[in-house]
Amino acid sequence: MDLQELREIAREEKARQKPVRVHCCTSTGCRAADAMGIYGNLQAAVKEHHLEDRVEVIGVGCMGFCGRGPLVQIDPDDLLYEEVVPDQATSIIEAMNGGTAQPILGDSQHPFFARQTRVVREYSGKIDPERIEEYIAVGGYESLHKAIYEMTPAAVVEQISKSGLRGRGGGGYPTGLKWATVAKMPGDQKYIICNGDEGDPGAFMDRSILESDPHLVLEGMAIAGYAVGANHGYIYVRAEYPLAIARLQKGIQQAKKYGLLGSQIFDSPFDFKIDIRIGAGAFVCGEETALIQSIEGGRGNPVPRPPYPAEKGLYECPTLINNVETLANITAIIRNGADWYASIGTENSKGTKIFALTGKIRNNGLIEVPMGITLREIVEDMGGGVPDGEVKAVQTGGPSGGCIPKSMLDTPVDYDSLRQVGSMMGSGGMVVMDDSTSMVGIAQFYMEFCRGETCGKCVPCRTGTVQLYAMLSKILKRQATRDDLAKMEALCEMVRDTSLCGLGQTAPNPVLSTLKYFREEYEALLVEPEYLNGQAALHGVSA
Amino acid sequence: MSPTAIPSTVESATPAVKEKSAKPDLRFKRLDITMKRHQYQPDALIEVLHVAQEAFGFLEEDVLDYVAHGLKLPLSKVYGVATFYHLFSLKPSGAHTCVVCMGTACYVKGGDKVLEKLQEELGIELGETTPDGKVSLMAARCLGACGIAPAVVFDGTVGGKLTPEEAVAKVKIWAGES
Amino acid sequence: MDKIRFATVWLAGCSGCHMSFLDLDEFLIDLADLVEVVYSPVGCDLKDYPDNVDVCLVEGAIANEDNLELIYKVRRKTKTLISFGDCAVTANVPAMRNMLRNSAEGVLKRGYLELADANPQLPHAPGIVPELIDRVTPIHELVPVDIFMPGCPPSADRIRATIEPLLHGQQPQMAGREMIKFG
Amino acid sequence: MSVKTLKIDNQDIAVEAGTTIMEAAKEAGVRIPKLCHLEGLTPVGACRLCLVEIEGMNKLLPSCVTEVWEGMVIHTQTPKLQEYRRMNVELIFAEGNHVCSICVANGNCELQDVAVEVGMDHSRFPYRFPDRHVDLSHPLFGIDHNRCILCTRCVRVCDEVEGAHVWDVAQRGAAAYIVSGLNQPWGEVDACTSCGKCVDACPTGAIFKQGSTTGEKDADAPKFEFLTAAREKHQWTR
Repeated sequence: MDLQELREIAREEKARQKPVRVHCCTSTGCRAADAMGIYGNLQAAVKEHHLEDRVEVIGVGCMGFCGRGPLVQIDPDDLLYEEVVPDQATSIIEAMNGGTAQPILGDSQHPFFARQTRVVREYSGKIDPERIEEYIAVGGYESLHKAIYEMTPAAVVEQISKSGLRGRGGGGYPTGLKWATVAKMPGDQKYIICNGDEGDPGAFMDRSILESDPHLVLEGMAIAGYAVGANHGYIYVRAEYPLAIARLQKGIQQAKKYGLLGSQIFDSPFDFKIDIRIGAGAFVCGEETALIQSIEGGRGNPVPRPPYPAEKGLYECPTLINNVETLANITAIIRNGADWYASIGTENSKGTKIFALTGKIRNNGLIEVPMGITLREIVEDMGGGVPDGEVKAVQTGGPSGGCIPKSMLDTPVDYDSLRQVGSMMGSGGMVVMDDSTSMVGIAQFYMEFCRGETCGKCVPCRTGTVQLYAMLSKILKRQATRDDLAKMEALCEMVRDTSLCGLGQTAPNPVLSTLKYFREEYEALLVEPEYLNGQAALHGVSA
Repeated sequence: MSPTAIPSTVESATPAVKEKSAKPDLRFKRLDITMKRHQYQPDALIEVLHVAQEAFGFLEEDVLDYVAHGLKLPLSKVYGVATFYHLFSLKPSGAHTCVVCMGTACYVKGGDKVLEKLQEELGIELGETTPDGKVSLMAARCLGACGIAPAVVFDGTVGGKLTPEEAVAKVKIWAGES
Repeated sequence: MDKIRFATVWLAGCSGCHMSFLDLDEFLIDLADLVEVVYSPVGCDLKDYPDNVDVCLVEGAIANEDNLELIYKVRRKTKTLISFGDCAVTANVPAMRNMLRNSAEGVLKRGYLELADANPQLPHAPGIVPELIDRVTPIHELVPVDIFMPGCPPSADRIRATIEPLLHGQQPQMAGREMIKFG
Repeated sequence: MSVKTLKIDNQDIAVEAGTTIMEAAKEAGVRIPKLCHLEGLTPVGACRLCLVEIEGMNKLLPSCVTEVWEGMVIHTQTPKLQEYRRMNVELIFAEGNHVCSICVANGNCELQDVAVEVGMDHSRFPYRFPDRHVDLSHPLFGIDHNRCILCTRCVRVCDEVEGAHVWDVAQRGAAAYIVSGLNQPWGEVDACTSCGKCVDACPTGAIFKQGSTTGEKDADAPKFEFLTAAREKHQWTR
């Protein structure tokens, strides 16, 4: 395979494609509402109306507007049908011959779409994720070729550094710096790990990327491999994402067949193979050292850093670990240059970020927005606000993040601003809460999560989360006193400062942030100690 | 789960393995193929357990024992790994499974109420199977199907935007089966 | 100066701490000069816990309704409340029944039915035998405690080192192996 | 051999490069509390008692696994550390069923010692009274999970020194426990050589010799430093 051949595949594919493309979402969310039935009926209808020469039906990845799914979109007319049911498929096709389509015609110019800047999700919902040719037709694997033939590994690292890209998995560590560290490490054997263990409840960006455009991630991994001198990559995906796994498997096979993965990629001396590792249900494995333990076949117990994986990671070799979304940004940066990328976003947070906008919000789904956009723009303009009642708070960062109150909706969404208000970017879950949501209840919900997901290795996280959960329950049962609240705050700080890994260090965040902004809700639940009541009432203390 | 030692573990493990040598069990064959594909490397443990779980439905002690022998791993290590991950089950599950998503989006939209109602209807707690062995009730941390919250997976099929009553109706169909 | 109003209370415990208190031997004589014992199973006949107690040693965990009523009263009427011994500080052996589910019912069944030699029957004497509460707790889970004196039992030396400073208006130093080792 | 100079609690000290903070502190005569670490075994940094403050860093670092660097200024006894350590020990006590008065290790228990060291005279966190199991199936030894603090010293000593790997950790989080074999009774695990190393390594009364009663256990934790030295340096006397 050389560049000519790659472009030939692209040309053939473009020639093969029909003028009218009916995109039917086949992602997990829409499948739950029988998207596959719609897909089948659309194909049958095209056949029935003898439109095969002009129209093709494509099963695509996520279009983003999951709350109104299943979605069907027609190019080039840019018609968007929402909440389609299988029976309506025929009418959609008939509408092309002048009929009237039954399903709701959505507004593709709605701010939900119009306000997005699509870098990672540029082709999500536009191409068939199960055919590499469609990816190649939109310029796929050209970045890999460019990196190998027009750039030195050091130049690739420099571009990534200059782009200002930061890790999209939560921490926001500068990606270029990570790459540079691994590139500089001595040793012949290095590894790339793509972290697809998206475990934050309420977040599904990575699933969507893997389901919609798997080659984007595979190509990003290969470029990373070239840049840091690794020839073996692992992609660790949650078992809860079977469709993503299937599409990755297919993608790897197809790329291997074309010589885009494997030995001597583009007839160069660069080899790169990718293996899939499937998680087995452990949130803590999103933590990089735990993930490495898991790939090595062990319990997902984090280990103290340093040494960082960049020095001593998988099988004790220098290892680059990046999140799915981070790696999905790479091809665009190589294609368009670091300066182009750095022009999007803010001073310290470059580029775009995908958020899963969910909870009590009118338009829920996936959005990709430039960093620096305010929460208000996301929630009110794009999300259309809360269906009934008022926005109370927006939770970002999942179990590691915090709740940002309504009064702070003008906070720009970037790594530093979110941290300043006591939350964090996290992987991109954004859950909107309305007046009816109890913030103490939310804090308890997240603590229940952390209590269930702690690996149990270190004391503060294993036992602290249990105690914190019990304290929150006591408050909710109206049995806690002012002393209990003070004790809980002290324990939050202790767990945050002494836990071994990120899970424990951030587990108290939802409590601390709700205490900071919604303390009155906690205080309203407190009671006077019983002995002051003057009578010994029977008590039902429980741990 | 509290530490419980089952005295019969070893005895119960051995006959199954022996039986296997007498009459080849295709499921063990699958394990062999998987282990061979990974060159019997100990780091393939989780991959092999995935296959074992799929082939046997749950991880019986004789299966764990078999895997430990194949990959040359200590028994306690295999047990430790098998019990660390939520997706591996050491108990057989019911004929039907009902997995309630307890992700944040589902929680905010009433996933907790759905779960409560299901527990009430089935008379079991989370992680348990009805006494007749028909339905296992489980929770998922997040299915990543937040757009259609609250979501429940009925035997592998995702149902979205469910009310507690709708969820119970789905389960009742199973209960009626004989 | 008025004498210090001193009390000791015996809740759910084996009375070993009180026995250790009696091991203070000749210091008890000095003590008697400095304090007025206003309530104590080993030093006073009063049946009602009086008002305005300065120092009270409380032995034992809270295991039944009488314990609960008394500890609330003690807390309201006492300046310096000392958790006296491991049962008061950790709930110790009396709390081992908490490991059973439905611990109150469970421990009675175990003790009076399963292990009975003859005439297995549950004790039932309302108003005479106090009802067990379901979770045995250390004292500080229910009321604020001023000084913790662990030990099973605390040695006479430890008891003396704890209460002697109090008699002179000072705070004891509850630190180090001699003072706070459990068990 | 390169040397690093550093300061521990205002005391200047020079140690070999590659030394951990804990080893350096030992040389300087500074005691840092610990439970999961045992000389001679791979450190895991799990108990978090040995965390120390380092000037210029906002994170607390575990001294058992952190190697010293030039010019490091370490504080091992700040009020914050003391408070966190005390809470940590309280959490451990509240987690299991630690009834010192009836324990074989009473008087010779590292958990009890650490409690005294951090000044813990009571636990502010409610005891959880878990329902845990005692396994007396082994002819010589017993394991009482009520007293286990999951330091994994037994797991490591059995794997790294004895090479039998009888023990591992099963389940996770609060449900985690030390498991023998395939969750078999200890006495039925073929791999066990009855060497008793786990008894010596156990910091509490969780693993003990059968027949010993309250206060009779006398573990020999320093033995493993000696054993590893014996193997590496061929010095068989202590």
